[in-house]
Amino acid sequence: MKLLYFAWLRQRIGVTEETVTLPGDISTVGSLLTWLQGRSDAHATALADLSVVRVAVNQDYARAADPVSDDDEVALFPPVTGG
Amino acid sequence: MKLLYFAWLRQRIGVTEETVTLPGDISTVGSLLTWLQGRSDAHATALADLSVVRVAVNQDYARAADPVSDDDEVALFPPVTGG
Amino acid sequence: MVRVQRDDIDVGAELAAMTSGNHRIGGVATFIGTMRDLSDGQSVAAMTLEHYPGMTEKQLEAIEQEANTRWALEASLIVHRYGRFLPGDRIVFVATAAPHRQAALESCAFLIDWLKTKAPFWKLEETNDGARWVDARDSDDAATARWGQTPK
Amino acid sequence: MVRVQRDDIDVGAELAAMTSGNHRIGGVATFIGTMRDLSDGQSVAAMTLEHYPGMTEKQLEAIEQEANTRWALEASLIVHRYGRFLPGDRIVFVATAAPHRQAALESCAFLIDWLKTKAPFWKLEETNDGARWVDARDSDDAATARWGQTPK
Repeated sequence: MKLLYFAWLRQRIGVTEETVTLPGDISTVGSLLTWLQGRSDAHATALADLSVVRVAVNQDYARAADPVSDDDEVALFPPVTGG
Repeated sequence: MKLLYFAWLRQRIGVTEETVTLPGDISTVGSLLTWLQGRSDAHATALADLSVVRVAVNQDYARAADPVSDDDEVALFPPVTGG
Repeated sequence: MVRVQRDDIDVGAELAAMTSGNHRIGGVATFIGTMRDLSDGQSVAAMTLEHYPGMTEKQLEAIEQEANTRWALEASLIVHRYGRFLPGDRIVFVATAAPHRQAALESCAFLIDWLKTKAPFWKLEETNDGARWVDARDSDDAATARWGQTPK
Repeated sequence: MVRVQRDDIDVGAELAAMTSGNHRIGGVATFIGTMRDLSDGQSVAAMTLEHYPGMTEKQLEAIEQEANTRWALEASLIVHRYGRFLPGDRIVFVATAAPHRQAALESCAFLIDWLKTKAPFWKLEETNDGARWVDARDSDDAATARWGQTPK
């Protein structure tokens, strides 16, 4: 799975993107986020408050129950502040 | 009083503007309109249906009960179709 | 600012002049009215817009002032043309600028709704059947009514 | 049409290209978002707008399509910039054209409300206290909510 990070999530995690291989029991956005929290101290800090984390799967907004797989591009970012 | 006509009212009455001296009993927009209806056949035709006649006194919209005097600039025109 | 003119409207230049150097502006809403080649189902080759010089400016200034009372605007502009128009020509330009977008969007809609029903302009359309004066539209009155009481 | 670009936006040229030769257009509504020198009460010297290339275009195209489904538009355009901005700089330009003004005004407001809450952009402001990421505004979510369900 290709993971992308934006804005302060990118800064806190310290990388723009990374490629991961999902354990077999990770199949939803929600379980992915929980798993990523344990990936490093930086991930744990950046993802401590999931209420300010938004997720896009293959460039569409996704919710906790939506499915993910190794073939997906998943982006994590704060609430958007465009325009 | 200076009278101005616009759009099809101007065309039907046949003049752009005219100056009139009001009889003593004409003191409101409503009585002015009735009086003007009797001024000529052209006026009578143009002002036959007062529901499509709008009036401005000194360049502000006015209603039937509003006062008029010889010092005023009074304009008669159809409902506006601007913009 | 209010202007009534025969000349065309340079939207880019008007916007630049209106907003230049004002860094409190976060949003500018504009509306440009243009001439359609179809009116009430009939083809229109050209149109002449007659107005009431003096009253037009007076009424436009009053409504611009009203918009600035209702919304905290940084700048506002109404440019209305008169004369003869061909399809595609710009007729009217309204622009409002504010720190946040809601005030700009609402006041721009307010001004153009008002212009359509209260500004003393009359359209004479040239069709295959000859020239005809355009009737006022009830839908325009309804659009203006939702803003409540405005200056006479 | 949708464009995401670093370059400045030439509003006059964009409008001309969008409406040229289309004589069915009676009204064009636009919104221009510009950079303010004040944010949450603090002076802002500059701002960098980061975005998610690919998703931005995909989402803008989806919402433009949604606007064209809800309103009978003759043309629509969204141009959103990214990169570093100074106060007064144009950030985003939305324009919608329709036979009558109501469709143009409403769809323009719809698009900019959506852009503010769903387009994947993030603002990094440079203040005297250093750089800070801008928090999302609840009022923006409320503005979008009034349009009901939109594409995810």
